[in-house]
Amino acid sequence: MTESAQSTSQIASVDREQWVHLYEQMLKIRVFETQANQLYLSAKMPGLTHLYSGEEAIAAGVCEALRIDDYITSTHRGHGHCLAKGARLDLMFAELLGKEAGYCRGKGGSMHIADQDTGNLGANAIVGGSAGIATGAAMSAKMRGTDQVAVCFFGEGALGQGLLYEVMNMASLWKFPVIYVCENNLYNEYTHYTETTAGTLVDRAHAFGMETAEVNGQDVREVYVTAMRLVERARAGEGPAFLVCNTYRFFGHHVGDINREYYRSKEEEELWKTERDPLTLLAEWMQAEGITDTAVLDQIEVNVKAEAEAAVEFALNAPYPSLDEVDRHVYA
Amino acid sequence: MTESAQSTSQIASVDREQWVHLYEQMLKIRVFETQANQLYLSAKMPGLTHLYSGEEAIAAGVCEALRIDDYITSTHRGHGHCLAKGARLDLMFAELLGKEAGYCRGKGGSMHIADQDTGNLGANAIVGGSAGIATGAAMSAKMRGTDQVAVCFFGEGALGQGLLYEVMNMASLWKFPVIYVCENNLYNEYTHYTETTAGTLVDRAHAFGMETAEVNGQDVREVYVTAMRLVERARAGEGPAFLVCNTYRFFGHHVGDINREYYRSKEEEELWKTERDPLTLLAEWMQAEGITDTAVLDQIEVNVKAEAEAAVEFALNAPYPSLDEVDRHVYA
Amino acid sequence: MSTPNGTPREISWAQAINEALTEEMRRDERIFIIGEDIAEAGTPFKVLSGLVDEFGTERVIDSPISEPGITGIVVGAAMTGMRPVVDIMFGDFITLTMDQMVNQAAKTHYMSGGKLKVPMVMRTTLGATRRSAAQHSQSLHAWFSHVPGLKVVVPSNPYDAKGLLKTAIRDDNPVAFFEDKMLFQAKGNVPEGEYTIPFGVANILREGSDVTLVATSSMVQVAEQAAMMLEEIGLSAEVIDPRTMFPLDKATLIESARKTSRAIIIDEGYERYGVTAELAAVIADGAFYYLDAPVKRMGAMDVPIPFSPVLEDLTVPTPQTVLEAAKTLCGRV
Amino acid sequence: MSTPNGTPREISWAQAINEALTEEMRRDERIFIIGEDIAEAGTPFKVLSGLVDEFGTERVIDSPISEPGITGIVVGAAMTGMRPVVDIMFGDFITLTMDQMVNQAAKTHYMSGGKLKVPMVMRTTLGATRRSAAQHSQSLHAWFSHVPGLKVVVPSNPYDAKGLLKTAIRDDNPVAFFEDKMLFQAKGNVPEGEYTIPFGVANILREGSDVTLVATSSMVQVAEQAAMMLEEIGLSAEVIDPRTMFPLDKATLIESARKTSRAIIIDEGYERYGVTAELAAVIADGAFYYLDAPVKRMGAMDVPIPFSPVLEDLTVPTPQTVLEAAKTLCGRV
Ligand SMILES: Cc1ncc(C[n+]2csc(CCOP(=O)(O)OP(=O)(O)O)c2C)c(N)n1
Ligand SMILES: Cc1ncc(C[n+]2csc(CCOP(=O)(O)OP(=O)(O)O)c2C)c(N)n1
Ligand SMILES: [Mg+2]
Ligand SMILES: [Mg+2]
Repeated sequence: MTESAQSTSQIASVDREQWVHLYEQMLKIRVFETQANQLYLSAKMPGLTHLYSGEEAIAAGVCEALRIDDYITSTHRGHGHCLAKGARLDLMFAELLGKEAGYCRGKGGSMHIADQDTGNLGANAIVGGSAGIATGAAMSAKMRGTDQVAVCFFGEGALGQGLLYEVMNMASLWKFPVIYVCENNLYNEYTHYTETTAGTLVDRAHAFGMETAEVNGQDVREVYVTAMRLVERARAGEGPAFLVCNTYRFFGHHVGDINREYYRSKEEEELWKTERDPLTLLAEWMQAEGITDTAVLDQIEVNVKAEAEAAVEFALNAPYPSLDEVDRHVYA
Repeated sequence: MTESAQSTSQIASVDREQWVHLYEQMLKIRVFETQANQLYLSAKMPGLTHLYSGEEAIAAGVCEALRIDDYITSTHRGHGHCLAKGARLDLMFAELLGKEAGYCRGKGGSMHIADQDTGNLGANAIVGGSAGIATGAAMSAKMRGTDQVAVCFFGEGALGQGLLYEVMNMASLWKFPVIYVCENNLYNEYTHYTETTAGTLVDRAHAFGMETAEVNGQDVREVYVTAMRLVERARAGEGPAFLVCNTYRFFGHHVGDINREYYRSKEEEELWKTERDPLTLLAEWMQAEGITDTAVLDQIEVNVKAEAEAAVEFALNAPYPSLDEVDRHVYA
Repeated sequence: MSTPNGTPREISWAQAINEALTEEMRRDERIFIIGEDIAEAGTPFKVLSGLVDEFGTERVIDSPISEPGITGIVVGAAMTGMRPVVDIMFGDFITLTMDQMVNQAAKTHYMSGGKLKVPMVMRTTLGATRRSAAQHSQSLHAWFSHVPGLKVVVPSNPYDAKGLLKTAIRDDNPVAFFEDKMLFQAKGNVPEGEYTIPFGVANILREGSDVTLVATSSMVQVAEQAAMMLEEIGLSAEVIDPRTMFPLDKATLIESARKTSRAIIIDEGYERYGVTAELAAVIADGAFYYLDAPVKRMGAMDVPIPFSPVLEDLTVPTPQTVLEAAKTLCGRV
Repeated sequence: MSTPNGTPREISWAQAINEALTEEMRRDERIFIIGEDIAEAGTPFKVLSGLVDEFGTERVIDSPISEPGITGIVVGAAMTGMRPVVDIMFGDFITLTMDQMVNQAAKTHYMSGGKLKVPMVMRTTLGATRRSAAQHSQSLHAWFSHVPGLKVVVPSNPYDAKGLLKTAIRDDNPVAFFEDKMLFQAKGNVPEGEYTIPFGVANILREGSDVTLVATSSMVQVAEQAAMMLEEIGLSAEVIDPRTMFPLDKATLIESARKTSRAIIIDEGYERYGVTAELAAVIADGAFYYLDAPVKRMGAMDVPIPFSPVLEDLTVPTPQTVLEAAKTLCGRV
């Protein structure tokens, strides 16, 4: 069976409630990012941040296939992964603003959010830098005899980093329960990935005899059922997998990347936003299938927006860390 | 055509003289290594050294396909590459003994012999460490518009190093004239490569859409004609290639590795030495084909041994560097 | 050292670097530059904007995100007749290049008995306070400074950046060139026309008699501001910028400390086992019999750089903290 | 610190390390060790021989030649409930692990606001004179010592090696443990039974009154031999081994220098921007008003380590060169 034929049969078997939940998860990310951008534009957020808008189906679809005690590692574009794994909006915004109430007491910021309680071992500002951590977490799960699985999220740019190949070799050799999820949004910052990448993405993992799959990363249904299959394999001790999700970021590389025409056209952006928005795609399908209706979706939107606004409010009002925090937590 | 069918037709087209020359090259390496081992055993050589005996067909076959101005990079097991590329026995022995007459004024030693005049950019004691250098030399050849080719020799253990994948990606992407020659002698030091290597060796290069070939590294005929083909491709601007040569080292990992039974059996060693000695294989074939006879081969042996003995003598008598050499050549 | 003869102008650090590269690439076609997002994007900091228009993508090369790989390739290219510059976007990523820089680039000349050369430059950054958190804010120049075979440059203003970069490119050795990412837009006087600045010659920015402030890179401005504040309270500070960590102009540092009898070293690297230790040790040794007080070290606080602005600002020396240290050293408390 | 109560014995450094690991792995099943050729081969130095027999290949793991990869994996394992040890065969290869050690292991606890921990140990080597040339002879412990979040251990004898390794394994932070490859076969008194040695406590190996010799790792023996030679000419040297570069027992070093009024720092890392700089700066500051002479630094010569024995031997401090330095410092010339 091809990946998509396989998907179609599996999609039918998923609970209706779950699609609605996935919609809510994706919307939560979308709304979070819109607020984050707003905070930047109104100069309330220190530094820069990398928005995940457009790629929501990947984080949501993959994390839906995970248990709360499964691990993920994330990237500089990490809000989506963090939220999809179960983090709270308020503590995330607080972290983005450098407040003590944030997930990392304000010390990590957007690029380093970690949340042990939901198995998020941390966003990482070194491209590819978390490949070892995710692989090690999977090794640890195997050694401790739990049936936890680890997911390593990364952009296609991380295929430039040798570390990834080193750890994929070991994961494959020793059958670690780890899924490498490559989010191919076409760009390494401001450079198209075809200018930096020889061969095909999936062949990079075939090199290690690893199970691979490639999906439309805008279609959460495909992402979810494929992730389910790979996660179950891994959990059953059948080894790691490499999942390529083809996607697109709707905004710039970071919030300050406004004039983008020198590296990608307005038309390309428009095409993806209008034709391939993961939220629209899922909403339309759910309505066509009679899974849900506008009223339900609207209510979800109202709720999520309210939650996000309250969360921003909380974060804005939260105090900065006390100054003696500066040299605390250097050592455990 | 399969690799070996292709080889057979090409072998026929090679000059008879060239086979004899290849025999002499391989013998030179063999005799050099025997002497090096002797120098170690008689405590005349400082440190340890890694013998190439058994793998001669690879260095000889590949370097025979190169011009003197082509580049090679080599490894900790580098004497064979160095000699095959055209280095002199006497200056090499002098380097192994830390004498000022050595190729590197005694500063490099066995693991760092370099000889600019024959295009040898250096042995390297960091496993995989020269992958960038060879790739950069190929890039440089391309940029300077020469038609030089670079060859990167490495053991199968170097497939553990991420750097190799990073540079193979770029070489493939930008069509650099570089050949990655993987000498698979089955062992990473004291560990069988199947215990450290997932998937197949050639697939590691397929991942980057690279031309690949796999040959019997004990058969210099196969090595040579395959190398010729890949070198010609690269020289013609058709891009890099990855060549796996299956081989075996007759001695230990280094001269001090005497008791080896805990990681490989005496039977295995015997099999390779008696059935798969590249010198014997070539000599027998040449005699069967009437290319040469025992008298010629014996004479070659006499000559090579005499040259090697004189070279050792030279090196033993050569002076050590003067002490003020110690802080010279830190900066150019 | 060639001296400038052009008319004075104010340009930014970014422009000065851009000019240095442009002039050098025009002069010598063996020079190329490789790095991530450096061609059309001209780096995320826009420092190299326009370079690709003149020299094309053959000489201004966008690379994969492969710091070890591009550094390794550059070493090989340099050994075989090219004079490459590799752009490492953030100084925090030199962690990935240590093997190629230290075990390969730095040692090749020596290990080959002087036969092979590695004329390459690594451009990278240092400096905090950009709210970029722990993996994008480090100043790791002490590591390369520790390694025989490497030269290390830490310019503090656009004029020096241009002249030192030209010297770096013309040097036959591997040179690491660290630029403070917070200074890219800072303006300075950079006359038109050709000039270079030799390595190993410290710059005395301000003469003084009570205390010597030795400051590097981003910290030079801080020291200068502290010196002005000190002047207001009647203390005369000498401000010295070593410009290069290696070769190091020990003589100038020592001579100044002998004269003023007090010295403070200010550097944005972590304080412990960092640049301040070497400079303090050199001065404490060379000016031993002249010092009236221990040499004071001020580096970045020994913590991973925190994201939160209120915390990050505490980790770096400021004019105020330097002022306080100088006052204490001079017995003004 | 727990103290030993077993009977005294002489065993080698290799055995001491082997024992420490064996005892710890028996005590805590979360501990495993991974590295190249460590299982059946027991490392090229045979230090881990036999470990795999007791603990199996599940806990004594032969890895591919992937220093960045195994270090990264160990960081992830440590964050999720294991207590791994990673074996990096030669200290020169830490170049390949800098990103995982410095940007990941060292910063995780801080960046996560204290939530995540990375209890891991990296075992590796330092030291020259093995005729192994420039890429197998370096002592690069200064780099890790520069990095907040890491602890750095440099034992000098089998007793300390065992006690400090046990402390390292029990520590909740990433610890780099550097062993002198020339000392693996050296014997020392190591009583049977359980003991640990706390970090940050220097060991005064010999009391003296004329000069303080602060020596690390491989250089402790050298300092002790120099001290004996000094004794013969009537000079009394105090020999101190800091044992850990971080945490550093500054108080003991300073106190000793205050007492003797002269100090020499001896370390096998490159001298410039190395460990000797930090220790000299700490002493020059803390003992400023007590010193009769500048603090003297003796590191490895600032050259890539040459292969030729006649040259290599010149690059490292020896009892003789320390003796000469001490005599000069004490005015005995
Ligand atoms: C090792 C390293 N090199 C460079 C960077 C700078 N950088 C940050 S994001 C990025 C592009 C990453 O592209 P990709 O992996 O495709 O992720 P995306 O941003 O597209 O999600 C780069 C080059 C970095 N953070 N780390
Ligand atoms: C980066 C690095 N890691 C480890 C070593 C130690 N080492 C030297 S040779 C070797 C095995 C190399 O195996 P392979 O590449 O197959 O080459 P072979 O010795 O079999 O020719 C190892 C692990 C090293 N020199 N460099
Ligand atoms: Mg991308
Ligand atoms: Mg091998």
